[in-house]
Amino acid sequence: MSALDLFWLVPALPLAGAAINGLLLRNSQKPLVTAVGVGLPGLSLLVALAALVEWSASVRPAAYEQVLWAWTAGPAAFDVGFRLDALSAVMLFVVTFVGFWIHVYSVGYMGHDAGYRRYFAYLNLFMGAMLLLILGNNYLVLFVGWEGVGLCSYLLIGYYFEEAFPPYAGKKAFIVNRIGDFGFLLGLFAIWSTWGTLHFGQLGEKILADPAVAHRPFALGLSTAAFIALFLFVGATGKSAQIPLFVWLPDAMAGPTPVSALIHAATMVTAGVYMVVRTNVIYQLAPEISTVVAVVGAATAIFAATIGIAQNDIKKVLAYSTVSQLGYMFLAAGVGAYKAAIFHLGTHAFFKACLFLGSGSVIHAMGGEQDIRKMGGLRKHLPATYATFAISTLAIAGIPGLAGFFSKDEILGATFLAHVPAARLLWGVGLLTAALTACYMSRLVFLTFFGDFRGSHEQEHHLHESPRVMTLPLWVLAVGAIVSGWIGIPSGMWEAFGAHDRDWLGHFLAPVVAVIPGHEAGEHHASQALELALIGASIAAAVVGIYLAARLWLRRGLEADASFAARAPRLQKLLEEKYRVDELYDRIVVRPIAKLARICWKVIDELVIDGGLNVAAFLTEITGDLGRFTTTGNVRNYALYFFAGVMLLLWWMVL
Amino acid sequence: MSPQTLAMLAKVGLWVFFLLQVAPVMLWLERRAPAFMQDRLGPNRVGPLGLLQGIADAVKFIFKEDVNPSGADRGLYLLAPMLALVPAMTTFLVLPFGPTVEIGGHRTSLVVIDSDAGILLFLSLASLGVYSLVLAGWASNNKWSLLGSIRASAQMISYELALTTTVVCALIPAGSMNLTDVVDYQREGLWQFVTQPLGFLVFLVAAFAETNRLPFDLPEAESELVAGYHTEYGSMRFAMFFMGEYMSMTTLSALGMTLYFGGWSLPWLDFSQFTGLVQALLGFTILVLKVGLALFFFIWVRWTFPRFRYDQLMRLGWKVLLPLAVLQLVVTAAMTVGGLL
Amino acid sequence: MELAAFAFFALLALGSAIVVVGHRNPVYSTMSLVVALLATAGLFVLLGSPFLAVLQVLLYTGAIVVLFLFVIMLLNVGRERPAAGRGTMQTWVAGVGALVFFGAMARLIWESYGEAEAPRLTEEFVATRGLAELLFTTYLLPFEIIGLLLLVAVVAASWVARRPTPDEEEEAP
Amino acid sequence: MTVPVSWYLLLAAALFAIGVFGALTRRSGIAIFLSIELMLNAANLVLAAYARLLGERSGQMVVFFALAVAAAEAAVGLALFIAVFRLRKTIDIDRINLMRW
Repeated sequence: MSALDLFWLVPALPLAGAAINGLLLRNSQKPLVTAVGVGLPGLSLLVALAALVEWSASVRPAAYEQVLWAWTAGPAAFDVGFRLDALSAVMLFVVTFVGFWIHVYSVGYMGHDAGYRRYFAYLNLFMGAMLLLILGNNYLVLFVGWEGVGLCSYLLIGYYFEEAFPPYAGKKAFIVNRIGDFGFLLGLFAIWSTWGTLHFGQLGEKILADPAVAHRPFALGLSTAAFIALFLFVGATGKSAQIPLFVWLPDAMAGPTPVSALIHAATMVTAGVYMVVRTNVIYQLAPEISTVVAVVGAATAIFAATIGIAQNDIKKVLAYSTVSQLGYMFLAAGVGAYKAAIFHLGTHAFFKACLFLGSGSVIHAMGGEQDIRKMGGLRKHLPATYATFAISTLAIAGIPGLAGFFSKDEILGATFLAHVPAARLLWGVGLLTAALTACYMSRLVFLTFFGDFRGSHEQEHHLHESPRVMTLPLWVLAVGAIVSGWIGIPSGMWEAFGAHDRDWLGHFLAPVVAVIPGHEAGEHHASQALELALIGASIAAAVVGIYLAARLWLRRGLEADASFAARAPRLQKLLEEKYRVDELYDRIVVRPIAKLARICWKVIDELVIDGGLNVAAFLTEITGDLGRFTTTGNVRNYALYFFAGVMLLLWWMVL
Repeated sequence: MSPQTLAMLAKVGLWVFFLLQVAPVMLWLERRAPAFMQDRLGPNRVGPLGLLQGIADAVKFIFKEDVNPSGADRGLYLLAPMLALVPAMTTFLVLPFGPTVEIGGHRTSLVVIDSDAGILLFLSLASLGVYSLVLAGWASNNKWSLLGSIRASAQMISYELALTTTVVCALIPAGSMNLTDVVDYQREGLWQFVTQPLGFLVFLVAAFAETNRLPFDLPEAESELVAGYHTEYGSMRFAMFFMGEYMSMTTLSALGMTLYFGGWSLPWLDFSQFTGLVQALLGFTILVLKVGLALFFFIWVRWTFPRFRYDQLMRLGWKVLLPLAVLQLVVTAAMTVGGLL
Repeated sequence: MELAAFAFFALLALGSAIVVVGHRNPVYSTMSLVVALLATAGLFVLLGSPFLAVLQVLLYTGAIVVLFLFVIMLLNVGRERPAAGRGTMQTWVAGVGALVFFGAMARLIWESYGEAEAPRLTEEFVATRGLAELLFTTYLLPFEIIGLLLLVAVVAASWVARRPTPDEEEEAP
Repeated sequence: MTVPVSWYLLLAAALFAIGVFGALTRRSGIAIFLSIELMLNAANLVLAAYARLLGERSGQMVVFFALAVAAAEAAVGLALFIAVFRLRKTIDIDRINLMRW
């Protein structure tokens, strides 16, 4: 009974956990709830690791498929099954490992929360859905997972349903995701109608067998591949919060912090990137759409970064940072560096989760306070949190040696060398965003942990370091933030230092990226000097960002923000109000729909339908009234009607 | 004046003369016969054996004062007695009193209207008699006469049925509705009262009822309704009612004689040996004699049977006479078809 | 001669008809109905069916109208009050309606028949025998049905007009 | 001069019109009934006229049956009047509104 046979347990265990917690247990059985809530995902992690080991030992690099049952029969036959190949292996490791530690952290964080059982049920359900998403062997199972995580994000964002804002934020997230899913579905329909299958393996073979099919015009003036790529990307933007549909992620911070960490940093938001990389075959056949992906990614990155600087809520800053980093990943995917996108996804999962959990323990310590202007000098009170937070900040900023540096540098390098039009421009934007990232992250660290405490006296008194159950996952993730960088050091960097190319992750993921004859993206090898220059540029960006932040916020604390606001009030206000994107959407989309609904209600429903009904009723009443008039009961009248009838008959007969 | 009209006028004249004589004779007979039955003398002061009593009464009627009751409906009050005469003066048109004869070189049948729907004419005209009673009772604006007229109309309608059915029985063997054929039939064969005794009996009773003669004279039952429908009528108008009643009695008995007693014929007498005119007169006198017997019978019955109660009258009319008449109809029809008659 | 007879009977019929409709006293209108019926009987004779004429007199005037008189006397129907307010409107409408009807029918008849002469009366046409044969051959079934109809009418009439038995007395409003 | 049949028809139409007028205007039930009998009579006249015109005896047959029906109708009608009278003590149809709940 090899681990691979038990592979279906990986998604099943968390789902079972959700069922047990949600349906069977009661709030009072807290220890049991914790055992189930954390235990089952942990077990799922072990099974996953065992399966990974056995898979890599035996079957690799071929994909291992385990079909559970035939879901639908007939021409559109789909079966439910799981697929383990390089790409899903990486995702599997990231999701289960980070997910498990966040569960451990949640035990501490949500310890004395009333809805503890409900929280763990939702979290397990989310884990199950996410695993379905990444392990599915065809797009339908992926889509089930896709919707599952959407639902869980709605449930978890709206976890504090007593308060006013969380449910609203939940709804907003769900609706925006649904809009994205709409595009995703159209893409799936297009795939199915063209190739008749949604199974990853078969689809890949069919496309490669006859690439010309993909270029046939499909709709909206786009070729089939372009159409599918575009609409799948629309789904990705919805799920991974890119430019048009990113508005829900900042509001999603209304959920508990571990949720933000798990869903809105590590796993769910990366689903879009995973899906794009999974269908890289189609994206390679639609270069113009890849360019669109890249451009959108870059734009989102710079856009979110600028907003991040002006935010004062600790979680909002991290949220915009996530949006920005996701922009990076899509930039990588857009220029064809799929390995770089997945590599950054992995590293980002570690340090962003660590940052979120760190902010969680800060908030926990500050008794729920999230505004960094009321914090300061927490270094002394929360040493472990400060340490892990600092490490992750350095990682995300891109300090060499840490995870962030390697993955971000690879993306910038790939963008610089890509055949994509305006590659240099995208590289520039990416570099500037890197600097900005370093800048706002260090601003966050300096304002929170350095300087003197700006909170209320009672809060200061309350300050205490989080319990071990919370600090342990922080340390694990911090170590992960460091180590995860080393496994995927880009080959370009090895060459730059003349060393033997030991890019382990690159070779590991190579088989996933389909090589289409005639489309070999192929890293054309830049000269060693160029490589070194690129590395130098990204290091410079990081150092400048940190130095700038230090000069502004370390030395002058909050006064820096004030002076900045004085000098450019309008810009400050604009950034603070997040470019008023929400208001824009409200005016463009929500209000017209509301108006349309009102029209439908007032005009069509009331005037036309009710009106018509009333008119009919009125007519019957009138004729009834008329009819009543004739029944006088007077026999002579009746005789008259008789005679009138005769006359009519006569008239009709005669004429 | 074409011979036909002349002949017709002669016939009508003959009948009218006879009918007008009936009333005075009956007046007298009506008083004398019962007297003898009851072993008393009766009127004998006026003329020998009281024969002129008729004329005396007639004169009395003429000079009596015409009383018009107040509130009476003048129009109908005056119309009623006239209507009484209508059936009497018209029903004799269809009664034959002789074979078709040759008078003055012209062959005429000795009946005023020789149509093959003759009997029906008789019956329909007879049925008009009801109106005089009804209107009289209604117009004289008093309860008694109203009750009298309601009874009269009910009685007349009910017994008319029985009468008509028996008349139909009498016609079936002759196979025609023309009375001359009936008489010819009887001249060859037996008289009908022999072949249809039941029919004759029902006809007799119905005839009494039609003319409101005693057993059925509820309409003017003296003991209950003072004088019934003609309570308010005085002199001349009362005389008209009186004459009307007697005439309808005569015509009905003439019909009876024609249907059941061979009409103008006598079994042993062969008419062909006489000349036309003599045949006519002879036939008429035979008919008159027969009618006289019948009238005597009327008077005779009058003073022997008590008056019927109204419900007995109705029961007799509907539950006894009508079924018997229908029975007779069935029997006669069967015998005729069977070839016995 | 026939024209004179027709004119006499026609005028008689019309006059009495108007009296039937016009007169307030029910007995007068009934008697004028009798006159109208007799006039029609006369017309039947002119139209070559003496049997119908006699039947009409015997049946209609002899029995039916007497029944009318009987009921009028039984119910002691008084003089009729002139029509109430709304009635007059109905009177006008009925009047105009009748006139329009007569006009239309007259036009219709005049257009279709005009001066068409009736065929000469034949002895055979007038005889009752022909009618009798027709009655008992082609019209035998209707003859039986009419018998049934009369039975039903008699039963119905007697049931409807019966004096309610004591237990029914209080049920009537 | 024999009389054209259409005259009979015209007469019948006139009688019928008078009958209709009577039926619609008179207030007493009996009067209406009389008018209806008049209308019936007019109808019989038309039938007889057509019988004569077409030389068809069946017209007369229909009149024969019409008479019977008229008799039946009169009987039932009068019975109804008696019943109504017993119920409402009046024959004036304006006051009899049994046909109205």
